[in-house]
Amino acid sequence: MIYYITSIALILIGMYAVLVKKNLVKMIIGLSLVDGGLHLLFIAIGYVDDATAPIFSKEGLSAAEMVDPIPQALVLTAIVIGLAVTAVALAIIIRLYDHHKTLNVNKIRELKW
Amino acid sequence: MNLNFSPVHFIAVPLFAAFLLPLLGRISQKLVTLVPGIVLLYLSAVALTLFPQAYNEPIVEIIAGWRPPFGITLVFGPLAAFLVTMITLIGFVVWIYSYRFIIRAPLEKYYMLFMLLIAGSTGIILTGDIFNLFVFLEITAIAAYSLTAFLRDHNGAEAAFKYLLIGSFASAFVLLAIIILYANVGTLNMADIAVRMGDVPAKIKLTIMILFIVGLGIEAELFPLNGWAPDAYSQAPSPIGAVFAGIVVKAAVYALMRVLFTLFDLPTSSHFLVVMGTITLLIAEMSAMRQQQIKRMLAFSSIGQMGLVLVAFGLGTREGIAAALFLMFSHAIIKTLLFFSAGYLVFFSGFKNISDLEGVGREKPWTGFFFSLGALAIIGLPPFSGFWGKFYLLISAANASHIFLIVLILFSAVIEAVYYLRVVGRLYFKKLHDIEIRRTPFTGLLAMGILAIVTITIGVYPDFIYELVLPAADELLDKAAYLQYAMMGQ
Amino acid sequence: MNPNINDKDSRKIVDIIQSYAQKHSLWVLAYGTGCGAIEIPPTMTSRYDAERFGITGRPTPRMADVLLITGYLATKTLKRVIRSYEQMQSPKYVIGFGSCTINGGMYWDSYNTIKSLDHYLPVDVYINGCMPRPEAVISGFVKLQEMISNGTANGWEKYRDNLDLYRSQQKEVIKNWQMPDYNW
Amino acid sequence: MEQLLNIPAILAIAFAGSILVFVTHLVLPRLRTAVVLLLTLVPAYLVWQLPVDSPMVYFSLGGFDLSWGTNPYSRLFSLLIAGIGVLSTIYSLAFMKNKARLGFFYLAFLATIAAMYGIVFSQDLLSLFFFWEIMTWSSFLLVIYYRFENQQAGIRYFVFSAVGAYALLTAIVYLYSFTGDLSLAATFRVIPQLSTTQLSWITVLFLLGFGVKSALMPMHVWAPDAYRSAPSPFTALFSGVLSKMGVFGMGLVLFKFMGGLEPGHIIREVLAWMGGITALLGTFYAVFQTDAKKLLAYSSIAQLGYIIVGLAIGTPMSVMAAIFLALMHGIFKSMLFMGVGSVFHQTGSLDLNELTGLIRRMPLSFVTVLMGIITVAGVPPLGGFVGKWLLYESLITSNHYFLVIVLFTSSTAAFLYLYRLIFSIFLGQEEREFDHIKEVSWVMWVPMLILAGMTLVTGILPGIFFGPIAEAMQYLGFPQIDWQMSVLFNPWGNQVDMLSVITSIATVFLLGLAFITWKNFRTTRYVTTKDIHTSGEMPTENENLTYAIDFYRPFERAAAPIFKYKVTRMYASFAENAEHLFDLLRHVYTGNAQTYALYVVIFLVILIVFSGWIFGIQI
Amino acid sequence: MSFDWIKLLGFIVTPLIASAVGFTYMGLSRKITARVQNRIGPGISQSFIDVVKLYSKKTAINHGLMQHMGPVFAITASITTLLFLPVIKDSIFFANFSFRGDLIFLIYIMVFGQLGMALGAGQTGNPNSAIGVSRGLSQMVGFKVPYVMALVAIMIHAKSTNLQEIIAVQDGFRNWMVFQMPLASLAGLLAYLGYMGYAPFDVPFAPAELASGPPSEFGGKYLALMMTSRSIFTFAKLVLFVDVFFGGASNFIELLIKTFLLYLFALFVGLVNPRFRTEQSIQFWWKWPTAIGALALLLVAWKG
Repeated sequence: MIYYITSIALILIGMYAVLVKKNLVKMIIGLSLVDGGLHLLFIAIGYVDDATAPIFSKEGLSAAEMVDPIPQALVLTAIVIGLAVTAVALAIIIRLYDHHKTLNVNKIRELKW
Repeated sequence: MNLNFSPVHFIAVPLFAAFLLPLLGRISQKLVTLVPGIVLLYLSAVALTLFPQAYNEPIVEIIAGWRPPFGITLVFGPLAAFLVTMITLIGFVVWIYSYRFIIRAPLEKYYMLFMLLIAGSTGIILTGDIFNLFVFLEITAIAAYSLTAFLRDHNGAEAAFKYLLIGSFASAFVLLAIIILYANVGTLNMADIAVRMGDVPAKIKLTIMILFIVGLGIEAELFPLNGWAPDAYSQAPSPIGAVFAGIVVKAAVYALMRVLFTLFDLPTSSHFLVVMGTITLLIAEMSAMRQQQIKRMLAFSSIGQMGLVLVAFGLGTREGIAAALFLMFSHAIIKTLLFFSAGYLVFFSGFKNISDLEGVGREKPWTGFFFSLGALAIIGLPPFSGFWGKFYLLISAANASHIFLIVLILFSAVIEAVYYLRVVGRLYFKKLHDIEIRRTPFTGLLAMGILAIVTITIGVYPDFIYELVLPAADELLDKAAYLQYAMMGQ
Repeated sequence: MNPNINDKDSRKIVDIIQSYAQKHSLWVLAYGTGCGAIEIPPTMTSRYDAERFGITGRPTPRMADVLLITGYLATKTLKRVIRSYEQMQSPKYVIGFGSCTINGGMYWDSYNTIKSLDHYLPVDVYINGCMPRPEAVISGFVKLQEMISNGTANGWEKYRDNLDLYRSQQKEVIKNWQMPDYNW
Repeated sequence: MEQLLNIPAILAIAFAGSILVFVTHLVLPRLRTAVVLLLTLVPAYLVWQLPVDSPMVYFSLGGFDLSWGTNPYSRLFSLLIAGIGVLSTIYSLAFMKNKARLGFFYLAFLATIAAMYGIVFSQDLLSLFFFWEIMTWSSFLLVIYYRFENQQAGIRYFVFSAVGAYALLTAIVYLYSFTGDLSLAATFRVIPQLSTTQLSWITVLFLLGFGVKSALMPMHVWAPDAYRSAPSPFTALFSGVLSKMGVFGMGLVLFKFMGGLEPGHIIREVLAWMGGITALLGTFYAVFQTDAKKLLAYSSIAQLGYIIVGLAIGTPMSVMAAIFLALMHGIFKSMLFMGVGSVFHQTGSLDLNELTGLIRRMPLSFVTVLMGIITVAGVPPLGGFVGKWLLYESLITSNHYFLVIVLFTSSTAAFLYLYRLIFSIFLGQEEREFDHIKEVSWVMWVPMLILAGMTLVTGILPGIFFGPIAEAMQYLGFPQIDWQMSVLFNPWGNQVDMLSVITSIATVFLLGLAFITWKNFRTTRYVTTKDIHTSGEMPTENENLTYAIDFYRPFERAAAPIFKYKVTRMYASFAENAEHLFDLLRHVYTGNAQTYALYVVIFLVILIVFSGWIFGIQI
Repeated sequence: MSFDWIKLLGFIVTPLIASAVGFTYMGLSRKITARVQNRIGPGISQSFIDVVKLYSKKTAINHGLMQHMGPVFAITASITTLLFLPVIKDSIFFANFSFRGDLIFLIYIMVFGQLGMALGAGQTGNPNSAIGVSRGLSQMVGFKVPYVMALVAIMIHAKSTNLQEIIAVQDGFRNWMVFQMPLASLAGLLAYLGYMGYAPFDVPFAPAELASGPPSEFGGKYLALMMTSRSIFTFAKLVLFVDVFFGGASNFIELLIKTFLLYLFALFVGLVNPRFRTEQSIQFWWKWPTAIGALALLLVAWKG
């Protein structure tokens, strides 16, 4: 249960950061937190108490004794994607800072209406 | 000659090309510009070859040897065939346009991202696996973020940041939805999920659905989730604006509809999409009315058109979905045409504002002509394809007894007419500003010409497309059949 | 040249009727040139009632038969008078009114009035006096009527036949001649 | 061969023709005139050759069953299109000579004609709408032909047309949701089964759609500027024929669709009154115009008001009057626009305050305009009288007393602007600056005089129109109507014999003319208009004494209270307010990334919180 | 249709009689005006003399074709109007075309001449003529409203647009329209004042300010023809109003009495009134006569 609570808390903290913090980098950190929370949640879903890794490490290991392997595989993918997004985001932030000399999201509002 | 085409090529070939392009860039810039064309031509050929087959008997391709529900499948039914063909063809035309238009430095990056975009979009449409869908969505999105910022100006970066922020939310919600879904049904194959959906508690089902609506709705430009769209459309290079309107959004709408129809049966039971689509339409058209920049106006218009598509889907009838698909097709063609010509106009004058385009139409008659033609077409005048899309939509709305809806749609069409004609008027009526008119490559006109011919042809003889969209609509509606073949009979 | 249409020897019934009508219907172009114009209203209104004789005022020369020159004529006015006269339809008559039209009267040595109207327009009847009373005016009209029935009121023919003479005399006093020529 | 040369062939030739002309202009400009002439004459000839009931052509397009065919009603209008189309095309050959972008002009010109053929031949609602829209944008292209000054007019025209067309479209799809079939025949079959409310809605929508094209008040706002802006040959077609398409549709709607709408139904009455007010106000506005074409445009609006009144009343006689007036209006308004267009062609001006005294310079144009204004005024013996007479008599005999007064006032006031038109252009003082003006070439005056001749012929022998109209009305569902070649009847049994009228008029006129010419023939002096009575003063060469500016000032003062309210201003304020509203709404897009993210979250929360309400049922 | 010689004679004689009566009335009006102004005045035949004099003019001025044709238009309209009017009830001689004497046709044919005159006046290029025409046409819009209201009310009441039938309805003194339909008749007679063009509605022809307005450039034969036309037209108008409101006339004497009384009415109203400005007269007609006419129409409509 703690996993769920933690992950959801992470997600909410991340969202808070995105919605409230004015600093672009902090917002991106928030996004990463959301991602992290999600990944944790995903893992937690596949987690089975007292089960082993989903590898046929010993003979006669039944599927029920292993944690669900699929979330783990998927989370791996998701982490990669999250990373890529973060990288792109940071690149864009650098570009933005070059032009605006600020990281305040409220001041970067040339495109509107 | 049995080339043994397979739907996998739609994803694999562009993906491969995307990785190859930076390497090729070391060898020759010429090669970099040519290869995507060849790839897209090849994909178009594949699509056209597989087309009849898909309409006869949907092709289900298994990746990595696992049969569904465990393995990842590619489902190439009529709907997918229709959309993929559309995407590849539009992609090809975009390439023709880009061929001489995008000549700035990081060519290989541009084409790499473009290829990724194609791969992601076709992937979204083809995949039968929900997590795969998420992955392709992300591929598309990342490519799109980067392309938005492709022009090295600060506005591009700003738009890209907005897109990225909202897009990340989208992916987070989609991922969350997938997580909850997986926790409840324990499978990722969409057909399998659909089968097992009955066991899931209603509350959870609803939550999942809402998460999907929000997540995919962001990409599908549903109001109020579409704040990124006008910025991204207007700041990306013109061909990419066309790609967004013609390809990316279409794929996202497909994903939304696939989820909603196959997993949840929403549109047949609720007017949610109709209402949201109408709101999207109206707000977008009203905003477009007051825009100063031509591409931003086109972006809002595009949002409005997507609202129309959502309305049509939301009707949930066979005609409605057929109308939606027709609209998607015609919008893809026309909006691409408009973005192309607008891109040229902006390029000529060097300014994005409508007021700076005064008189350009007379200096550049062909581009002006194509823009005007596109404007007339998107307003929905016969004999252009836009008319038929709207007409089908209205007919199906009337059959569903949504008379008020018809009035709203037509009201928005009037607004559309006003702001498009304003631009057309400025193109021709005002005196040319004291600006230097640049020379432009011919290929762009070729691309526009192709699109113009297509829209007129379909406008005069809509049966071409209408006969194709009907089976596609059937596929989306006939869940049982989809489950049957997507599960390969299991 | 032309035979006198109003010849009293002519026995044609049409001519008799025409002459009768012309005699009894005299439409006056009331053109008040000088002080004499003040005598026209009493002549026309209740007290003297010239309409008894078929004499009425008409506002335009196109309709009028009689040009009434009521007093002295400045050269500037003369030009307008000539123009009005030429716009009238034949047969047309000119009545000179008061001594100014006869010999210049009290303006005899003025630098810009004409001395004798007859040099410039063919006057059929002069009414003398300064001013002539309405009775005199009516008497002048009756005289004109008599002349019409006699066929002697042929000033318009004189003007037509001797146009060159009249024109040269007119041009002597009117320096800026800007008028279309009266061609017959 | 007979099968081949039917409606599809006509439409194909007509549409292909427009493109062909465009191509010819690009490739071989020399051949353009020949091609234009050929491609107008051939379809017109084929239309002429069409039998009244040619076999229907059925085909399927876009999943709908469509059909084309002719009937007496459509044949009547197709002949009008063909006639005026050919004449205005011939006229345009000289008028548009040496103008720029002729390919574009003829593309749109011929496409408009072709689309109008399409409209009258359509036997289903979809092709009707399809051609309707083609007609709209091709005519729009011509409205904006002279580019600079006409943007406003063009956009206004287009927007109003779009509103009208969309009303039409709404009606069509609404109807389709009952019938499931777009063909007119099926529609007629289903109509009686609809409830009165539904029927009323459909009727109103249709009338709105058709009313815009026929410039019914208060949807007339586009008309003056659009008519003013288009090149004159097209204005002739525009006002003469294109506006009749609205009338055509109204006739179809009022009598074929809405057979259930008995005479005296509220919709009919309201429509009739709208027509009446259109006639009245259109005329009053026309009186104060200083631009010849704008004056004629308002006149057009007013005349269409008469036609609409006739249609709306719906007694056999009034419908006959309406259709007769529609045909007459096609003839005389084309002719007037051509005449005024000739003046514009020669002098480059349409300003009534500026033009003057052209009668000697352009006698044939003068004759055209003279015949035109006599016809518009409805003075016997020309054709306009027949239509007016039929209309008044039908109104009186069908108890529409006040409508008669309104129309009569309008037609009396029509004298004002008609006189103004002919006086300011042709009469009045002759000006030195117009001394060099010559009459237009024969290519232009021949069509004008043909039309002028038509007005005389229809005045004397209105029966040549009554025959086809009677057939058309039978198609519209009226009983067989008796008619005679030159005698007009009313239901109370009174008659007007046009032959005795023309005998009397011609005799007296010729005798009078002979007398006045013979009398004093040798001694009549021919003078210029400078030789006038101005209290002895001589107008100099540069002095223009023509009374033209504020010609009807006294009337304007008298009628001032009527003009206090302007519908244009109402639309303008509506548009302004709408734009402000739109401006307000687009501030939703604040440009702040965080706000957008907030929207997403709020939207999500709303959906979750109100999920039961939003999605209706549990899934 | 058998050709009737007596009818042909009627065609020729009717206009002659009409112009004779018209000129006599004009002469009488001058005499009466003079008497009212405490003058002796000209003889009754003065109008004849005037017109003969005008015909006997030796020269003429012509500004162009329309001035040439304007008077011809006018006389054409006058004579045609007359020919379609039933001058005397049931008379074959004066019937002419009046068996088809349609009221609406008459209203329109009467305009023909005014239009022709206006065109002729316009051709001359005299600004006074144009001003006169402008005023005249404006006034026409004014008085036509009550005029048509009255006529329509009567047409509906009589259930006919044929003048002969309208006369037939008014058989007997008490059945005259003036008594059957007092309101409509009142409106009609007020409009009639405008139609006749006497004061207070004579601003289009105001001699002092406009130089007699439209005909100011007409002289000689043109003015003569115009005056002839005017005499016929005056008579025709009187006959029309007598036919519509006063039950027509069954013999010539009755016709003369009725028309002359009607003429006197217009004349006396004119003699004791000053002149309205154009907009004043338009607004006058659009107020009271129109209201009365509308009331009449409502009554007729209510009666069914």
